Amino acid sequence: MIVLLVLLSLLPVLAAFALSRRRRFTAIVGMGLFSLILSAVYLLLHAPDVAVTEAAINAALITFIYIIAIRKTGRLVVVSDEIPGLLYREGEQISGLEQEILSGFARQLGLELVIRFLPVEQVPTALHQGEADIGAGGIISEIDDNKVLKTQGYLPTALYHLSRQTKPHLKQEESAITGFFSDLREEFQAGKTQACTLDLARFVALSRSDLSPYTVRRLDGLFSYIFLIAPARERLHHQFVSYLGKLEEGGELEKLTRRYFS
Amino acid sequence: MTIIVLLPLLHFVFAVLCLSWQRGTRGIIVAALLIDAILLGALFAVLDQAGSISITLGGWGRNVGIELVAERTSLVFGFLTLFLEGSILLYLWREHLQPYFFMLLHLLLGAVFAVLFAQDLFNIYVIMELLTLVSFLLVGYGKRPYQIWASLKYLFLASLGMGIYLLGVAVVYYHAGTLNLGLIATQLTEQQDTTWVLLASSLLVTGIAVKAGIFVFSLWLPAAHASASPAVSALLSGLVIKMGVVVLLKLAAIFPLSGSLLVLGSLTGILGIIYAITTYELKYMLAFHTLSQIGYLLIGIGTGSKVALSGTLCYAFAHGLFKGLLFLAAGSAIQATGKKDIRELITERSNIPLVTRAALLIGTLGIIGLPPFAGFCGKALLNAGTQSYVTQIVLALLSFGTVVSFAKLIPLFRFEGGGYLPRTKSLSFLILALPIGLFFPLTHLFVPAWQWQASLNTSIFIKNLVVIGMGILLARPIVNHFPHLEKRFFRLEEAAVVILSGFFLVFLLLLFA
Amino acid sequence: MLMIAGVIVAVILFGIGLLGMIFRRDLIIKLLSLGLVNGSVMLCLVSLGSRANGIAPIIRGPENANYVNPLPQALVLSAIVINFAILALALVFVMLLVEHYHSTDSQRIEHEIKREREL
Amino acid sequence: MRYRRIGLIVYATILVCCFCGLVIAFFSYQEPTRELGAIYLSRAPSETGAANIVSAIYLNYRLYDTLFEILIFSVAVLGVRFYLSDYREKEIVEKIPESQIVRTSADLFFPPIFLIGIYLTLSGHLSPGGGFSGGVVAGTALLLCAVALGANTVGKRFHEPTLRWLEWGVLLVVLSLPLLPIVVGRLPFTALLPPGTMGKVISGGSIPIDNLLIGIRVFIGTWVIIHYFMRHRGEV
Repeated sequence: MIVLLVLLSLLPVLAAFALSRRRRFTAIVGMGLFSLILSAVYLLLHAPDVAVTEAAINAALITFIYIIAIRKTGRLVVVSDEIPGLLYREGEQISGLEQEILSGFARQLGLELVIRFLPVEQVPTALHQGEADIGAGGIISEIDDNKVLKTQGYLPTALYHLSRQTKPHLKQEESAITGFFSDLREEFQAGKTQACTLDLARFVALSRSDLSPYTVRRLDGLFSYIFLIAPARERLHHQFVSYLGKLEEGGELEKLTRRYFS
Repeated sequence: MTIIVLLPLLHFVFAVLCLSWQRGTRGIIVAALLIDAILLGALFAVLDQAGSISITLGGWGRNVGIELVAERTSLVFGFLTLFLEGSILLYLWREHLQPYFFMLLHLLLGAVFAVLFAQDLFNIYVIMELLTLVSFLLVGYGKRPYQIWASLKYLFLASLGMGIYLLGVAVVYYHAGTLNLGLIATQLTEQQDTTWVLLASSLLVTGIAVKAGIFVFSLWLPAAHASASPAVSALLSGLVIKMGVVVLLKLAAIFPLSGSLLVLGSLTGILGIIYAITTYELKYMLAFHTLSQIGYLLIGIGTGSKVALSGTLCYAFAHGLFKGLLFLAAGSAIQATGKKDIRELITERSNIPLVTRAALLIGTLGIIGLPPFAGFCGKALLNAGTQSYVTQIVLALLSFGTVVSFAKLIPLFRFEGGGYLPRTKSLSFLILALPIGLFFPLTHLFVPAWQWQASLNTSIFIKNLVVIGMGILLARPIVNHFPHLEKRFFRLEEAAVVILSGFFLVFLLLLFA
Repeated sequence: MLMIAGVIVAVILFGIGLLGMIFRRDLIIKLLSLGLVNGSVMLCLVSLGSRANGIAPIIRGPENANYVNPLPQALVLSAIVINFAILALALVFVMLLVEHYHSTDSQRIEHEIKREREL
Repeated sequence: MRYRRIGLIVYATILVCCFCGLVIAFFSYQEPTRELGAIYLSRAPSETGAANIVSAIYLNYRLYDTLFEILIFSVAVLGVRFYLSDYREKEIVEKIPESQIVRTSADLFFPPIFLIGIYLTLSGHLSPGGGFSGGVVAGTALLLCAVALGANTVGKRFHEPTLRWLEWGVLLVVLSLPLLPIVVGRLPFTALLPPGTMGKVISGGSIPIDNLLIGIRVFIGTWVIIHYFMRHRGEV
């Protein structure tokens, strides 16, 4: 009787614990454990048939197929916006400075590199939710997101503030860029954008189109490009930081930079 | 009496046969159709004499075994199934489908027949779950991502609903000590304190409402019905949704639900119409109309008089026919042009086969209730069945909204040449279009003559014609000046919250009724 | 007393499952919550059939002992299998979705589908 | 946007709490008026001859429900097979563990677990168990083998097309058994076999046969599900 009450009161705690986990694996194993305790409860409630079935189906079979389904094998998932020079599509191929760095890193770890393009503001969220390992695509060291891990800057850059003459005093936050860079470029060409702050790579890519209606101002301060790493991947962060350090020391980073921005 | 066992079980046997004998799937489905027709004919003959028949499986007795009951209601829906089955068989005759599809089709039909005869709360739960799973798989048959997401959403919400229903079954069993609907009714008269009925019936109604296509509960419906393939949409909209209504009909015979069903019916009718008016995607519009037409059925059940119940049956039958026809024709039109939007379909109407447009026209005439067509008969009976003015106004409003919404289709119906349509598809339209046109004589099979005399008079003719005329006249200004509508709560999370709120709505309605 | 304790725990579990279904955006965890919702109703049914000092409904001798109610247990057996079928099939569909969208986030999938429909 | 989300959270939490409170309040307010389930306990031993009353209800009084349940299980197996069959197959499907320990432990555990499954299936009318749990347990034994030896190695031994015939054949028999009495001129679902004496190995009328058939069906179904999931391991 007391055992039963203890087990019964354990059930909601365990369920709440399991369903509030961020890692899916923990949640699934937690629910498996929950089912096991539930089947013990059934046994104590004098329902042996139900207990056997619950243990066989819910605790064993379902847990097993769920674990199999979420198993991730051998992929390094990168989310990024598409930025000319840094990371961009050329027909079927993806190339760019960041692509070279990342593919070298993936080769070192023996993983398959998978790059998915996302609007720039969704990159940190994808990392929070564990959908991707690395965030890239011209991310500035000034980014104010304390949840994700950051690497050191690998390439110095600058920020430019563009605005139409009609509204020169927009604050910087209101002019942060969102959405895909390709959409942004179209909006610029259509003259829809009022103001925005751009980094060097984006600015260079945009300057091919007509920027005459805008006033351009270079912001003060030292900025550089960095990568973002998913919060749960400390080990990956460590490996990537040391990999970047090695590239910089060996002078390969400079060589690569010269190939794309000369 | 064996018939009511054979109808579902034979379909299941056929389903298994379809999978093991893959070449003969078409032959099997034709055989199934013939056998269904024969069995339903026999059932009709039996019911004509006896009124209703019941069988307790295994001869164990009602209090321990499972009872199956066949009555007039089940017969009507049985014939509806037969029509839809035949039409869909012809529609799919030329298409290359895997035996897997036909197996699911048989399982669906078997489950439908099983619901019609079910008389046991837990049995209804099991059958509804089979129905959920099969329609879930049918919606996702094309493996397109949007279909998969729509069907996954359906599974989530329907399964949540069935969980709530099962909780209701637990409450009923705890207090009444039985699961048989007939025995529960006798228990209710014997017990003094029946407060538990409040909780039980609100749980049961909420659970079933999720499956029955009632607006605040079935927010999965538009996406699922619009993204499925045409034949599947026709089946789901014409038949599967009705099974929820059948269960509600069975529940309403025992629990005091009439007031809450009236309110829910008006709500789903009006909200469905409002969303349908603003939607220009053809299949989405039809799906929203499914939601709104369920309103008529609920109002009929809620009113509860004999004439109104006949009207409900009539309208359910009619709705199955014309909604099936509309979905099939819409699917064929979309296939011919590759466009989904009504405005784009209108510009490309010369590519749509003439027969398809004729079928759309007949379906539209049926749904707006032009006098000799199917919708009119149901509406007339419903109108005569209710005494209260509020209900009559709501019914008129629903008809008006339907006309306004379907007026968007009018430019499609111009008589000019069109593309080619296989003869089997034209035949399949004909199977549904004929009974829509000849609905009135057909209804004499299950509507007694005195009810017709009570409901058919010149005033109802005039009323309907006036509503249709006004609808067509006012359609354009209304559609153009309609405000933008919120679509957020069609998403999964919000829909779950809405279902929960719906439970409280039902609970409060039952509390104050 | 025993019965009420079981029912209370079951209803709380139902609530937790509902909250999980509403607030967790990950589809896998949503599915686990759905399983919890259905599982809690089963616990409710079984505890409604239980009684203090009862014995399992497997008859050993002719005497009339204090057996618990067997019917809810038979119902729950069916319900467990149905629950399994739902969870397995939904998982397959989630896997297919992941193949397309590389994500199990329900809101992101909804967003992508909306974008595809507008195109 | 943010306030909207917070509002939703508060609203939904309040709703869920109200729901829980309402249901609990109703359950504690009213007690049932009479003993439930006694009728099965008094009737089942003599009518069905099964010592396990749950089995008696499951496979005799409410056999109709069970048929639907088996169909639902079959639909699940079928759906898994259909939707995963053209799902991308992983190139490196599995790593066969080199260590001898895993293999020996699989060899060691497979026979007893499989036997437990068979025992549960066949003694469903006497003790806890039955076709469903027995079939799943036996399937889990195969799962153990598959983890140790690789799904494809085991898959070759349990060749799927052959199993498919067995699977659907068994389902067909299960579905048509209740219709068999019609041939003899009795109503469907009536018992043809005598109940026998309660507690004997051969007793319970048709319950052991049903259990065996369901057990085979579920065993194969479980194996198919496991096999397909292992072969097309997802990337969720």
